[in-house]
Amino acid sequence: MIALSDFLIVAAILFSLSVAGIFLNRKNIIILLMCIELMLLAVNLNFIAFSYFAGDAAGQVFVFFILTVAAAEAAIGLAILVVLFRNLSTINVDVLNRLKG
Amino acid sequence: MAFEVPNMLFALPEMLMLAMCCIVLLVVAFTVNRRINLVHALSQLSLLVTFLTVFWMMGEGGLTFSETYIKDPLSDVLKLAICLVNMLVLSYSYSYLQARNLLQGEFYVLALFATLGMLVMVSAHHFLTLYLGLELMSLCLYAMVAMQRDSFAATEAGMKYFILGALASGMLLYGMSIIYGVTGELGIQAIAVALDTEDLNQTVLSLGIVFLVIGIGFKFGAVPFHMWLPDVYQGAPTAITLFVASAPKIAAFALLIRILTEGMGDMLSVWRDMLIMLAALSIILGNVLAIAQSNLKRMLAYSTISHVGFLLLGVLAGTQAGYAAALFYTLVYALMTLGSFGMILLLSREGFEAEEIEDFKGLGQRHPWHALMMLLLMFSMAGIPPLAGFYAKLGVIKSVVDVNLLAVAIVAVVMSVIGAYYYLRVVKVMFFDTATEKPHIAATTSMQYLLSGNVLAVLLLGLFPGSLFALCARIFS
Amino acid sequence: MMDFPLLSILILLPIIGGGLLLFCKQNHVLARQLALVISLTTMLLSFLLYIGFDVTSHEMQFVERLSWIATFNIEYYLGIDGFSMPLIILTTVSTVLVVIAGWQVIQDRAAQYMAAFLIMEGLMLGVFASLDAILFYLFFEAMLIPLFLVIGIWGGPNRVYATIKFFLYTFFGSVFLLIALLYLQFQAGSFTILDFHTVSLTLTQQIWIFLAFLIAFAVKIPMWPVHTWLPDAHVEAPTGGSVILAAITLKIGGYGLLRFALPITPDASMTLDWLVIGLSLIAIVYIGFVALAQSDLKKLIAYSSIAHMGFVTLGLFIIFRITANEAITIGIGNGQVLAIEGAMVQMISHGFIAAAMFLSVGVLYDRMHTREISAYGGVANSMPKFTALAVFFAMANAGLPGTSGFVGEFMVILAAFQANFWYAFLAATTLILGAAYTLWMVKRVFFGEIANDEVAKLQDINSREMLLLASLAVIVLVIGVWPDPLLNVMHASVDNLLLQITQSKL
Amino acid sequence: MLFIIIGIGFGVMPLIAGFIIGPQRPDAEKRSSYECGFEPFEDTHGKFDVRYYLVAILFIIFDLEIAFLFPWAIVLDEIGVFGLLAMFLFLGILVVGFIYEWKKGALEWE
Amino acid sequence: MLDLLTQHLLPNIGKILLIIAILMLAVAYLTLAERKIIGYIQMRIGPNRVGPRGLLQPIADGLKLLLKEVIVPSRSNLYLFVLAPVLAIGPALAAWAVIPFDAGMVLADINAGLLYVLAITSMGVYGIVIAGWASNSRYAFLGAMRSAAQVVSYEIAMGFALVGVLIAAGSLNLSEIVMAQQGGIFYWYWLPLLPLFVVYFISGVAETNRAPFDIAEGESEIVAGFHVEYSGMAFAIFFLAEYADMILISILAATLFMGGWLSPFQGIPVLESMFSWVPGLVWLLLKTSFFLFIYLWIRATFPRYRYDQVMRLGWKVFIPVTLVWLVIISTMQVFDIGPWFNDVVEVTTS
Repeated sequence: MIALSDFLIVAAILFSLSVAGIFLNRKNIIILLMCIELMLLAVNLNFIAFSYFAGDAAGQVFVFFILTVAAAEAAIGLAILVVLFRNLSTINVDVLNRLKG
Repeated sequence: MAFEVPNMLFALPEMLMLAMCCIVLLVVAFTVNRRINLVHALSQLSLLVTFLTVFWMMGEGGLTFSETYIKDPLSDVLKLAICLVNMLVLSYSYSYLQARNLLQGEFYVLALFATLGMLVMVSAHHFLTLYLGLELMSLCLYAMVAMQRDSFAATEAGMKYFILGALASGMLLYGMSIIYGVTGELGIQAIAVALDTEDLNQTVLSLGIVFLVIGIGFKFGAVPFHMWLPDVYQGAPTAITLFVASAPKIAAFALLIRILTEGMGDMLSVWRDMLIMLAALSIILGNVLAIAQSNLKRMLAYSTISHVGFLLLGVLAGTQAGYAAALFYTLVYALMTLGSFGMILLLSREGFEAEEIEDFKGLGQRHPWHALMMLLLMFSMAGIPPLAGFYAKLGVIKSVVDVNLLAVAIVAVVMSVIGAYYYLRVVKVMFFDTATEKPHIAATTSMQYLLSGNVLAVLLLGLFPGSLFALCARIFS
Repeated sequence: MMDFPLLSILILLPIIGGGLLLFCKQNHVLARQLALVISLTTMLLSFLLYIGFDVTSHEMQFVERLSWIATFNIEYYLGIDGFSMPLIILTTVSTVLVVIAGWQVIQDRAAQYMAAFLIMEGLMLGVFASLDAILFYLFFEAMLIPLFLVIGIWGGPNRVYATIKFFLYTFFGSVFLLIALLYLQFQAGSFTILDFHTVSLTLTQQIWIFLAFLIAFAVKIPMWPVHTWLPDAHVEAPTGGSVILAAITLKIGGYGLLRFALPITPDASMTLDWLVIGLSLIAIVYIGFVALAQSDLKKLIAYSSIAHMGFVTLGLFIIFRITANEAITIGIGNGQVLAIEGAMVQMISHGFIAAAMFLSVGVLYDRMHTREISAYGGVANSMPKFTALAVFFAMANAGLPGTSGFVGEFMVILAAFQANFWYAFLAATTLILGAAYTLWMVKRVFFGEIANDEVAKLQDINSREMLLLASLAVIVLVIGVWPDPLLNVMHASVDNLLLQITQSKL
Repeated sequence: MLFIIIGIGFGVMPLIAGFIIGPQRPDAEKRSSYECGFEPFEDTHGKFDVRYYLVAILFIIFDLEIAFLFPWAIVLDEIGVFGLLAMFLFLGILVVGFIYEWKKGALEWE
Repeated sequence: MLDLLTQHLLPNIGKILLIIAILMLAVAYLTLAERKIIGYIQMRIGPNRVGPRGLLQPIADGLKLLLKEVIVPSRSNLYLFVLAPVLAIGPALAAWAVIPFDAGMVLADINAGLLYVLAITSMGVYGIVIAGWASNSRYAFLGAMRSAAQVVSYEIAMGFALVGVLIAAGSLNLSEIVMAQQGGIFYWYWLPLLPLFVVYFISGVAETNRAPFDIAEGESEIVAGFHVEYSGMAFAIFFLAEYADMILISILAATLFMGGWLSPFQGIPVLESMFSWVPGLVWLLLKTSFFLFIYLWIRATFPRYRYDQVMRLGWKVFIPVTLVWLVIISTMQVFDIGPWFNDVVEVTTS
């Protein structure tokens, strides 16, 4: 069947993708938010895989909480995005450059 | 599955805080904004009550809630500090926020919830509680930074803070998941036991620690994970910068201690090298970049980065004395930050942000007393005796010297000389340049008294640091 | 020894008094009077100290010892010996002079000016009296703050550059001191300086520690090539600032070498004495020439200070060479004692002479608002009394026999002869160079034709200035002809120090 | 799980069938999106009322609360009074938030 | 591998196709029933031309739609435009996997059945939103936003209602939930959970965007909602999905609150034995039909809600009601109040 390492590799790939996405993405803030979600999902996958293979429920409970927090996080992120959009009328990442030094 | 009722008493301060949070939330919901004084008073009251509760309950401690929660001297002291600092923050912020029409109930609600998050974080003894506390705090902070909705800078800062903060959480979580995978445990104590007794895969464990350190580095704003910090400090309204800059650092310290030293204490050799790198880079880059700043808030942000580097020095020493020194540094840092941002708040008035260094021009003539206060703060930050900042630096440098990391110590002290330059620049502007205008000070008298008290505390701690040092040392013995 | 905490009072009185002065805000008269009272009281107390001082003992006296930061074993540990005693007197006397000197000149924020000097006085006394390394460091650094402000606020047009340079130089030096102290504590187990003296260290350790000390104190003294902050600071500082800077802060460097470098790292000092001696000789000769080229009065005195301080370091480090050449002995007493005492006397005497010189320049500057030598000429005609005193000080600065300047230099040169003829020869060139730049300056400023109308209109010194300069002249003269009271105080300590140094720690 | 695949397949097939069997005679008028008689003049993916967004956020929050209630509900018998009170506390906090958003007008339309 | 295919995969595929086929048929005739019933309620006879009494009408409708052109608007996003109907129908069908038709008569007897249903059905909202978005039409977009908001709003109330069922049953397995309701009509959960039951069903109506909550496709306001741009088979799929959802909601209501396949006369001496020959499936279908009828009945009776009223009902009435009732029944459950919660029923199915 599917081994623990397979899960971990998938999670690691997802995680790397999301991190790469955050750092490389220069176009759209929404994509940034999505990357963050993806990152958390990778973590969740890790937790579930470990918890399943170790037969310990704690990891799954953790996932529950991560999901909740991720939702709250998304809510706040989108709220900030909306506010930013009102100020800027765009969600390009490049425009986030007024603060520099 | 029998559930034993946990010892609730250990979490009494948090529960009170939570209750007060809810009450304040309801008050905010049911009153119009004109009753903001009531909200302010209630918020202060909740902090005070929490403070007193923690104080009253000091002493006995232990684990509770299935070992996810701890009450120990460290948590007590940090909680006291957090409550105190936040009380001061709220007092300082009042007029500033009022003048900018930001004095809304939501500010207080967010501040209280963030405080709650910090309290939880400080007492957390399990990855889950740690994470929840951290996020409760962080989410509130993101929202607070972006609260000034019509300000471009504030919203941009909020966005950056959010993205990098979330990234940090992700890193931290990934690290936690790996640690969980290797040890099979999530509780800090259980992990420590597992590391101690079991033969675990060191490579994977190290990988996990890398991610944990990156996550913590992000939250602290240590180089190279500092990108958000200057922008947030500069972009957010000063009162909120003050909030973000002070108490959360205390909580972050708890995060660091709980994860790295209490949980991963056995892996000191692994994380020490990473911390050395972070600390050295932070100290160097923070100090060097601060020189180039003309915005005081931004300068203080870079100075914060360097302070973070110093703070890490104490932790990476890996000794009890080192942790104690780092704790001392954290507390003193919070006090100094409070003071310096408090000064910016004090001098700001409606339609005018005193956040450029130039804005302090000639303060020595306009308001000698306030200039003197600022002077003491700047010298304290630079680490000149007899101010508290000196002992903070002394402690951490001593602890690295004691473990024979002389090179690190030398980098640190040399950089602190460079650091002295930009602090001196502020002093220079205040005293050596002549004022162009002579604006009045809009802040309330009570705030001025509080601020003076704050600065005098920095001075007093500089003269008699013994007891606080002793306290810090006792916590880690 | 005494239950009465005289040293603490000596330190705290000016600091607290200075703090109180800050509240005098606009009341300049009250501030001045209060400052004078405080500084005079402090001076009298320091005399009391002198009277109570037991010259026969090398032990620390007037010891006060309290636990301060128990966690790190840092103590509030005060005490003085023969090295600190004269410097304390120097400090208290100089402060009185500074207060009087600033009586009328400083109109802008006078209270704060006085407060800064009083606080500084307390801190300097602390430096000389502390026997705990951290306490020492604390005073050592804290002193920078008031001095920084004094130069920065009341200084000349280029003050910002000068103060920041001054601050960063000294701060840079002192952080190495801190590292060294921490390392020593790690080795010795306490922060007490006396424990540092006895801790055993390998040569490598000693060399590193020594270098750290050297950086810290060389900046302070200052030695070539880290001296460049001093002329800038002197030029920009107000008269009082220059006086304190020249009279006392420079001495802290020498005191530091005596208190730390020599006894703690004797072997490293011996190994590296060529370095210090070399630098000292460069300072004496090269800086002497540089002084010749100065057109600014204060700069000239500043460079001459550097040259004179070269004697101090020379005297301190030449002792190792003397041991090597025991065969040649000339004149009074043991050559090593001569060298160290010479250095001490040089410090004290330079303290008074440099103070007097700066005060003299201050007198001129207050009237003419320029320090350019070329702007003066024939001052003797309009200010005869002042000229008499100033010329006397200039002679003392050049090392005229009968003045204190002669005693110190002569003792060091004598000792140098015991080490090596060429050291002595090079050191002796200072007598010629010093005479050259001082007298040339005197000639250009005081004698000759009256240069311009402004010089002609000069008022001679008033009684206050007279009092200042005359009292200094008396001191210079007394030390010059009768240095025994000064030497007696330090004999015991010098002997003890030599005992320590000559015993290898290896 | 197979069901999901087949369910989706069942969605795809008639669609393909529709494409194949149905006539394909596109013309500009037919292919333009529906408007009340005039040409569409801008991309409609622009702004929309922030309240929709608000609903989405509230939904996420409440949906997750429900997710927490699920396991609790199942083991309620085993965790007893303590579990009950814990969840009441949880719901209490939820209600506080709910009251807040109600009072703040997040639930008002028009 | 082959074994797996023949032993496991093929029979299951067969069952699935059977369920879908029946379902499609049901949908087809539900449309006819709808038109007929509403027709009768409105004193007219409804479709009666195609076949005897219009019985072939649905077939004709289907064929017509099949033969129509699927118009893809020129400015739409083709992939999303095509994806949307698939996403709409997929979940609507997939949820059926866990519905127990009779004791042991269930395709996948998984433990988290209810969770599965909830998860799958909430995916339906993607179809709606994507359809609205992909069409790139003002009306479609607005309709999609509206119905999405409405669907998710009511999903919460529905979720709370389901939590009530869970508290009562102590299981997520739909079969076990049914078994827990043994004991006759008064032991079914509609009684103790009456408010939740009502909320559930009304939410179900709102979830499926049916009248009177069909503002999303209110012809007078926004033409036809999110699928205004769809035609031919693409429209047919949305149509199918909507009706499949209706049936799903009804059958779930029957399962969760009305004792599923259990006979209503259990525990009543005479009637129990009298009706014991009736298979459980029939009971279930009867109950389902009853709910479907109510669906139609409501549509014929009530005027359409205004949008703000819809949202208000969902958030300000249903959620508080369900919350309060949750507190009540969880207390009852813990302290064993009432006849419903005394014991955890032993379930025989494995």
